[in-house]
Amino acid sequence: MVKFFRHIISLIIGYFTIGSNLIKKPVTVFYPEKKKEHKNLRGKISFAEGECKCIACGICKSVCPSKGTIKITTKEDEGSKKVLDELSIDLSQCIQCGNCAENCPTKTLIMTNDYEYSSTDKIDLIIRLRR
Amino acid sequence: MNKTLKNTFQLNIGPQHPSTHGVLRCIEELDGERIKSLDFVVGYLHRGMEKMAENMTCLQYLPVVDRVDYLSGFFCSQAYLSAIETSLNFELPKKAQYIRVLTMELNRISSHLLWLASFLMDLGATSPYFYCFRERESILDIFENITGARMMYNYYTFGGVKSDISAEILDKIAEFLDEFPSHVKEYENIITNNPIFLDRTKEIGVISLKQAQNFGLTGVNLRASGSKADLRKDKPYLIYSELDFDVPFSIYGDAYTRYQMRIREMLESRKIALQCIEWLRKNISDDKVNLNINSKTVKIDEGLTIGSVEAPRGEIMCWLWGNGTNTPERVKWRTPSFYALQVLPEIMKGKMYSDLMSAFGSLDVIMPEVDR
Amino acid sequence: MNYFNISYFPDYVYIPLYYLIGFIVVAVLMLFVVLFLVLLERKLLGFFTVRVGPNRVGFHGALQTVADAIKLLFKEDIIPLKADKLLFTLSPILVFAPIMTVWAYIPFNGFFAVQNSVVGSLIFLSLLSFPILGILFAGISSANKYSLLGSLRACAQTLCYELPIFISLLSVVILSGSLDLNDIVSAQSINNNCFGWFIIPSLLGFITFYISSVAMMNRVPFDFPEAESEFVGGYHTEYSGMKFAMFFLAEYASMFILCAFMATIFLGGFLSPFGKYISDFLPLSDLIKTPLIFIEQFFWLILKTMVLVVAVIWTRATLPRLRIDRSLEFFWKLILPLSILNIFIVCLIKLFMGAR
Amino acid sequence: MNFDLSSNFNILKSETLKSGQTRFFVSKDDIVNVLTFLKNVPECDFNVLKSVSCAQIHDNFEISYYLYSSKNLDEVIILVSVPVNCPEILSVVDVFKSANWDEREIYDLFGVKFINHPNLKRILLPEEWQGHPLRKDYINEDKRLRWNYE
Repeated sequence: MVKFFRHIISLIIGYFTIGSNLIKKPVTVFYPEKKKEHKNLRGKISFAEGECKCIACGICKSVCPSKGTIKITTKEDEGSKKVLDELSIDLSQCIQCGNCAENCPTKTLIMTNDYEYSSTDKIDLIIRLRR
Repeated sequence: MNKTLKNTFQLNIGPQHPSTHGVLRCIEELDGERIKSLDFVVGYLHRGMEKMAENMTCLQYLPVVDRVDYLSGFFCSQAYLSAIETSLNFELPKKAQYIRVLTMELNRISSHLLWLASFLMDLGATSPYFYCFRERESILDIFENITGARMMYNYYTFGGVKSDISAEILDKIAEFLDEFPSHVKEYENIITNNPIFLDRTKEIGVISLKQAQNFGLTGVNLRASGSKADLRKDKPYLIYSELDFDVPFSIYGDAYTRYQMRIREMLESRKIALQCIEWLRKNISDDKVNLNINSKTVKIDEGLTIGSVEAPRGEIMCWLWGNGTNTPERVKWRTPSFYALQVLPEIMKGKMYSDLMSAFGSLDVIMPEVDR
Repeated sequence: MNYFNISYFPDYVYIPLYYLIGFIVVAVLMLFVVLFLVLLERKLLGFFTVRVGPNRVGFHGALQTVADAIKLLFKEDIIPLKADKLLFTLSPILVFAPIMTVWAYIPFNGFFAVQNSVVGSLIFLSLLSFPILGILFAGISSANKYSLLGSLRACAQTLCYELPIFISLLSVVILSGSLDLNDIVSAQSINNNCFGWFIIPSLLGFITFYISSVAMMNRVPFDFPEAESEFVGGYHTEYSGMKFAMFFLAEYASMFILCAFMATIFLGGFLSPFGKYISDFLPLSDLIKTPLIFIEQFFWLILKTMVLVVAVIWTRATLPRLRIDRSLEFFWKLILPLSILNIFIVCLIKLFMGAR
Repeated sequence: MNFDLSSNFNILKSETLKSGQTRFFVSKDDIVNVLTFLKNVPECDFNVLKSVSCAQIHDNFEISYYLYSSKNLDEVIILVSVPVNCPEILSVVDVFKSANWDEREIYDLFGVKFINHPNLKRILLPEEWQGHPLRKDYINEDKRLRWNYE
């Protein structure tokens, strides 16, 4: 019989702990109106402002785990020096791991806090950096 | 006539089913409510982790490693990196080791919380699901401030960790850990001696010690059946030898004890994390967090090294065959859920059909680890 | 000039018409109540689990269930290939119709009940055991292993909760002396305050009735027919569109009606706990006072049912699901003996009190 | 390591790895008796087979069995090498039940046939998959793959 009453008491405690949550403030964040502010989020890749400092070394291409996301095309400059023509990153393939942004010698690739970059067309997801 | 008429009833808990954690197909012979035989079909989530490692360099493979077991990303990268670090015999700086242990123990709490949420949802109690996720959300916010990502961290590198933990993040972690026991008490009030929960989990899915060892179980599933095997105590890696914590174990081996073990293990991890925070607060000044090796030119020399770590679900082992270049010859992942799933057909013969849900839930099996 | 008693039609036209109008009024009222009930449950479950519940459609989610109903109306109504067409379409009707008709028997206030019959409570409970037939047909006809197992479990469970319900109703009938719901309610208004209610003498009967009615509504501790973790959707896995809406509304309607019935037989249906009504004190003439009292009586009945509905939702938030054989054991070994014990207690009380 | 394996079986080579386990190189056909010996002999008592793994090193498969004894916290790895052209080896399922799925996975990804294994079928890949992916000479000619149609 004692076990029977212990069960009843534990049921009542269970009811009241659930009931006590009625008074607590709900924790839901109403997403589109109020957004959580992110200070240190590895979000969308973008290029540093100002003059393009990229030297087309290809380190970011060799370090990226998902192959084929970063494509670099170079062209001949007047002193037959290899110079960057165009650097394109396919954001639909990028897994936001941050390898390229860390190992870029001239810090042209940076990780912003933006994570809502969906688009209806795959072409918009390819960002380009021209010389 | 009755030879053709099989009086069993073949039920197919298909890949799309609410209570298989991930994608798993289970073909069952049911005789009324009793399970006659059970057969698992796995491989729906096979991403070819081991083939990927063979044509990626060590640095490229680092972000992929978090995805072997996406609920405990830190543990998989620690297993992979300890394999590389022992083969190149790096000596990690003290602060990097403390940060690694702190993040791993927080990850253990968040993975156990998610297990508790889905285990109770399988049994029908819907409301503790949201309390567990409220706690898990605060842990993931802490991870986002430290590493920049919520689940795919890519925070460990070859000589330590990528960035330091600032003082106010340490305060935030300490504040979370202080109010954590009151939350655990809240779950205990609702569940632990709730008669219906006791009915559903006592003496269900009992695994004897001999069976557990014969099937290669590790982690909480083994410790609930009576053995004290914990990698953090038997083969202490990183700085576990300096921390004092005890390993909960018991002898009954049924679903209820596994539930109790995981609750106590969460509280143990909280004790470890508090000690790490206290040490980190003492020497906040020294900022040597990694050996800043040029991680692009890390070469693994010949031969086999094994890195193993005590993950929330058991022991994750990473076998690494090097061949002198910076791409490994072969990487093999030994993951605990692969063996936990083998036990189920053995222990569920002749049991009720709804016991399968609670036994399967209590073993904490998730499919990315099984299929790799 | 008695203008009224010229009857343009013969008698057999007026009698069915009277019942038909009453039934339509109650049915439309019930649809609104069920819509509100679904919203109440989702909001309450939300607040129990520290979140907010639906709050996008309408003011704080007020139109959420209306939106759901409209969505279900326009959804395609799929009938599986191997399903038995006749049974498949028949079962939602079989589940929904008895619950709609049962509304007629509850006395809303002193004056108005759509259907006053001498054996009101007996008809009420026997009509409420009709939907099990619909659930069984739904399970068998929809050619899906999950729903077959789900409906078989529902039938196994029926046997064990029908008996305690009728026995606890018997204890109330012993106290009140008649099967008619109006007499039961008036029997409870003897020393016209809340101590005259039947919950005091047969408290055990109230508990067993509450538990077995939770099982009759297929609510959480015993919700085997659609246990989503074992059988994906139970008996209504294959249903979609309007048929699923019928099952869905039937479940919530049966919840509300059973709580209303519990309120009438145990908590003194439309009697106010303080015996007197506010409209007694208003200095109004008698002609206006009686309708005001009737409205207030209706308010008291709804309040009591709402309290019981919140209690049922609260059990859904806390308790996990029982295993099927443990729940059968629980009913046969615990609830049935308790209700029989309750009969003895009630008889002893009736013997000693004797004053009634 | 308080036991001497070399007295009963001819050990071709034994070395210790950087991560602390000792590895014994044993010939292919007496793998089952080595494992039963290690399991039943009281003083070594390796009662847990933690993992069976396989790697293709210079055209033969090295299959290693990671044994762990829960009593005296001891680890040992038994290594067996199998030629690529005729990959046949005895299955150890009746000694350790945990090897069941491991061996099925090695059969699935490498093509090593385990004799008298209860149900040797593919475990991770679909039944009708051609070839064994983890072999070095594996080429996937599936037309839908990106690099096949470029």
